[in-house]
Amino acid sequence: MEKRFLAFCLTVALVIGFPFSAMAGPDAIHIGATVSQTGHFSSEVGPFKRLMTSWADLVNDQGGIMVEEYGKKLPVKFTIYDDKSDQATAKKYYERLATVDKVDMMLGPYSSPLTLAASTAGENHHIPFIAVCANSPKIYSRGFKWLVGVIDLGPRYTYRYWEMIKTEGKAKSVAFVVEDTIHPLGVFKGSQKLAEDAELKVLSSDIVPANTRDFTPIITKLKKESPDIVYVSSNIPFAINFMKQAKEMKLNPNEYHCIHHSGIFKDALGSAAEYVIGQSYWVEGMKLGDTQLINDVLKKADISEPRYPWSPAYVAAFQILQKAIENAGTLDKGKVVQSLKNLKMETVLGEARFAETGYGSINTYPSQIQGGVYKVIYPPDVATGKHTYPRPPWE
Amino acid sequence: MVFYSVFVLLWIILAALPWLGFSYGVVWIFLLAVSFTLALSYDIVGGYMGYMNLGHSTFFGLGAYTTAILLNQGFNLFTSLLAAFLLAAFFAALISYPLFRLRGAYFALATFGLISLIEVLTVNLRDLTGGSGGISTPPGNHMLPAYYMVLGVAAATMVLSHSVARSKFGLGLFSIREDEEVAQSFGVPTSLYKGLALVISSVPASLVGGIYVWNMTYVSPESVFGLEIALSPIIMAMLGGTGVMIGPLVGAVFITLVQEFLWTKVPYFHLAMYGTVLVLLGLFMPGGIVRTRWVKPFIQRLGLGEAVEYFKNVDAERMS
Amino acid sequence: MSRFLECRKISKVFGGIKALNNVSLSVAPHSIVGVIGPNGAGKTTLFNIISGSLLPSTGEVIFKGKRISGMGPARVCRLGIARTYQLVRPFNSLSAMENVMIGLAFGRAEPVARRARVAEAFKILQMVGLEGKTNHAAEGLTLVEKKHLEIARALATAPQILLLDEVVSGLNPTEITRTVDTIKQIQKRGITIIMVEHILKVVMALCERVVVLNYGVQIAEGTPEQVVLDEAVIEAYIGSFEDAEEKPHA
Amino acid sequence: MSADFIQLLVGGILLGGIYGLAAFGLSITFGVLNVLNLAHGDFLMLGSLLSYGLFVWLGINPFVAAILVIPAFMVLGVGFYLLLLKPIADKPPHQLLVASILVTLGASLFIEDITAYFWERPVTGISYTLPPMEVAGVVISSTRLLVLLFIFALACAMQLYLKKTFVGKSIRAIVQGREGAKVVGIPISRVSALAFSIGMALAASAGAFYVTLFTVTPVMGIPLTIKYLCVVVLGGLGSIVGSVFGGLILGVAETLTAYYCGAEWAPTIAFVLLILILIVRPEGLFGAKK
Repeated sequence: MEKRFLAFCLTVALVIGFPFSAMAGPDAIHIGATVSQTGHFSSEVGPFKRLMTSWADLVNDQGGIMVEEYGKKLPVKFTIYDDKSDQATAKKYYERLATVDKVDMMLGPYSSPLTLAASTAGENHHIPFIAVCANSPKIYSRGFKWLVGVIDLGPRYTYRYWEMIKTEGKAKSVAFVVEDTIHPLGVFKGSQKLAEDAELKVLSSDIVPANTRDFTPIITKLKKESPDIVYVSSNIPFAINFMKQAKEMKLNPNEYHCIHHSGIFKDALGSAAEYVIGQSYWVEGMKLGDTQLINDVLKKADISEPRYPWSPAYVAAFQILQKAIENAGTLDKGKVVQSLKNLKMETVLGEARFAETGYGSINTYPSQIQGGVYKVIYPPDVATGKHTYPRPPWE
Repeated sequence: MVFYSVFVLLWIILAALPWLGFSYGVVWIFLLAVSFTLALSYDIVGGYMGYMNLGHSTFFGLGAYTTAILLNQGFNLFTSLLAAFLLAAFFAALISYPLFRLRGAYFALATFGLISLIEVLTVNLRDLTGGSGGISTPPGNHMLPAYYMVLGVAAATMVLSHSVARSKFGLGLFSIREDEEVAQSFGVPTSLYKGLALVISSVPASLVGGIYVWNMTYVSPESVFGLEIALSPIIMAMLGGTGVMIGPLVGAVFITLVQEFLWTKVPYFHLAMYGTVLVLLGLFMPGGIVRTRWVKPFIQRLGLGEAVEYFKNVDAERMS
Repeated sequence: MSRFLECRKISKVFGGIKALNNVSLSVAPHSIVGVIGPNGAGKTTLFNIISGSLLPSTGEVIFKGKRISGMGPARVCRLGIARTYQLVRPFNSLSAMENVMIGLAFGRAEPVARRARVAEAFKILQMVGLEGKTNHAAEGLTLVEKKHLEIARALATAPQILLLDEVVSGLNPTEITRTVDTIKQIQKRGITIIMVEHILKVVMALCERVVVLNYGVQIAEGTPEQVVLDEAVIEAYIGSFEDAEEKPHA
Repeated sequence: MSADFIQLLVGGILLGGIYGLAAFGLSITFGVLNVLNLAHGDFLMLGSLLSYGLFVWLGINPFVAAILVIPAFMVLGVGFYLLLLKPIADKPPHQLLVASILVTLGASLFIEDITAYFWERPVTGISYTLPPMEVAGVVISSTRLLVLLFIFALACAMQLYLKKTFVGKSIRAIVQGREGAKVVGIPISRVSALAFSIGMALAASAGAFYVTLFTVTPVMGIPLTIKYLCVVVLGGLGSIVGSVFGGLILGVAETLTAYYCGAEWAPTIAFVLLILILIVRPEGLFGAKK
């Protein structure tokens, strides 16, 4: 009996061990990533595996990425797992990417919590790790040497909006409604300071649990305070419920700012979404230089920007990745990460460079929904529309 | 004894794993051992005593948070873990009074509510816990020591569970599961035993919670109080078979194997498949895998079956 | 002088209904006492009060000079009063052996040492004729086996008094004969037995003294022969019989 | 009382109505089958999506849709009962508890996953709002008021059904005690099927109202189910009055807590009430003592 059990154990060990023997060939640039295909982030990045493979296809159609050391272009190959929107799973798969798939570089998972867990794999196994949609300052305060992030820190997420408010000087007071999750909370912390810098009076800041659906108490309070700006720092479902009830209860500030106001927001609210300001990385027709690549990748991947407004940030990440390898001229991981740190380039979303601790420079622009269309309203050199302030009140 | 020799053997193999080049296997076994320990410690209350404690992950979360907070205060790992399990055990003792006034579905419901309550508290006590953003602990590569520690805790939990099942205390727990009133009138100190069982089951859960966060270097309310971590150990225990020590092991290995080898092939419908398995389990196999016709004889011959079978061996020895 | 077991003027009220009214009962050591009476006479209530599961509304139970009412079932059990249930309640998914071991481990004032438990449990199972079923789960046993298992579980607590609640109801004549033999065996070991019973034949065969209850009132007491001739008893039994005839769906 | 307080009270009551309706469906199934149906919230979600479809694609008013979903979900409910719950209905209590949690949790995961895949919208909300009313400085959302009126009408109809019809009485008898009901010859299985389908239909109907007020996501089921279970325990099993009052109490308590103690404490109130009621009066405010 014991022999049979031993045999069983060995079989299990072999079965577990078997897939680890595969090796990446030297004839491709091997990039590892996870995507939240299932779990609660799936609604935000579910189909993004297509985004990655589509870009790889586009690059490979032109022969791949030039690597000087080998004197030829190498094709890009992705290995992508589903992290189920779960930290432990994400960490597990990044460990796998590092030890079994032996990737050359890693693209980060979606969101700060997953990135916090996953980025340790890059650090421990010395593999360049590019965080994409993750901007919590916590990620960059740990002294990681193998980590860079594409986008700017969360607290600076809406700095261009506050710049605009300061320049215009019309609004005098603001009230914050904040969803108690990591990203909206980070954005709020920065915005609070930026609002004070813009000489606005902060009337109140309500930090509200993530699953809150009924806002009667908060709206009752806001009506009493009547701020100029109601600033909703939250994810989309939260903002939809808030705006809907604000309209039902006739809360009429001069301006609504909902940091995320993508296509779903607009569809679910209809006329209540008019004149709401939010943040966009990119809108059609923006004067940002050559943004053709965004259109190409999104079209090939069959992903629509208004539905997934953070998708352009991934395109920028791809460009950064490509440029870093081209500049390094080798797949040597130490040199690639050095070239990443020294990088300074023009991407589809403007200039990209990295701070000492690793976070990036790409940031969002304030955009207002006007007649159902997203108009970037600041700064003037890239704007596609004009800021309407105050918004016409609801009857 | 067959029982000990089999497991010592298995543990030697597992301990050798990192030195045989299975570095991903280490990550994999680490997570498996965490789930398994949770499932096994759940089973002391859920399987042996028959109180379905859907809030078992509360102890895991408490252990994780206590450890994270103390590590950030500069305490070493062992002090932090010690504090973690003492706190969890104290908490278990504290809540056992109101909780065990309830039985059956009410108990299950109240314990499920307990997780949400603790989660909200964790989110709201921002100064202590870092709020919804969670806390990062001092970074570092702790994979290997964490692996050995979890293996150790898992082994200790198995020994614990095994000796509980064979003890007077275990007999008392079984009788509570079967008929609490009769048990009480035969002198089983039911209130004491119920509280004790909850405290005992909280210790391994809080310890693996602490080791988990040390290795993960980051903890957020959702990662330790979420639905997944609450339900999957219970599902593992039930799939394998509750009330039998080998059950949670079979369940944990089965589910993690399926996740690893089946789900990487099929990108969608994982939860749907999971759900289907649960439904089939509930309808046709409430005893779990180890009680099915094909598996039971094998398990019994290894001497790993239920306590019921245990006495058969004893009898045979005595009477022959 | 206080007897071995004495119930003094026990009454029990359930929501305005008197289940027991001023019942007194005294039991000598090593005797077999029967408690009989029609349905709803309060027999099981009396058992629940003696075994400590229920508190009497008034009155008290004295065992060897000690007041035991109010102690709770666990302490009463340890003092030496064990019981079986009218509707059998063995620990279903546990084996016969484990059922008995729970009695051994928890029900005694001085628990049996761990090592001796299995042998002791086996001896007790032998006494009730279940030595062949030690490892069978209780839920798989037949009714008579379950009843015997309950007796064994009660015996495991080393009782001085054994309360048997309708232990032969639902059994066929052969099984009844076997059970009666078992009970005689138990009495021979010096254990006092109080039994609630419906089947008069069994009571006549076993009991030295019989107490008759009707609607919670003690209407007769004496030897079986005396009691069956008592007018009030005949009245009670026939009366209840007639009631049953008149109101079949009551 | 200040205008604010009245505003909050009104808001809480308008919110509580929907808790009550959804909870009552759960209460019936829990009472009749002794099964904690963890998939209840998912039926609410499906009802919401169906009503969304009727509104967006066929232009049917959500209040009409709330009636239209009832027959569809009664059929679904009977199917669910026959397929998944009937086979386990006669198990002994401990096994029933385990089996029912496995089955309904499995069903819940299954429904959520399949829905999330085929219903590609992560967030569903309809842009249906009626102009608000203002009475003495208190703004009342007309949509919510109408929802509350509809719910009261439905609750009254249900109450009549339970009190007057044979099936209704049978359902109440089973809630009181399954064994007793069996003895008097109630066809337990058929009545259970019907009760379950009524529970489902009420959930779906509550879902149709829900989507007019809040956004819906395919994975919202289990947290909602837990909240409604709190309402059920608060009100008492199988009692429609209890469920409605339990819902109103929770709605008002949440609103007041959010205003006076801060919004972050609102989610705790359901559990605090739950634990309190379980300790003080386990059978619920309107439940019968067993």
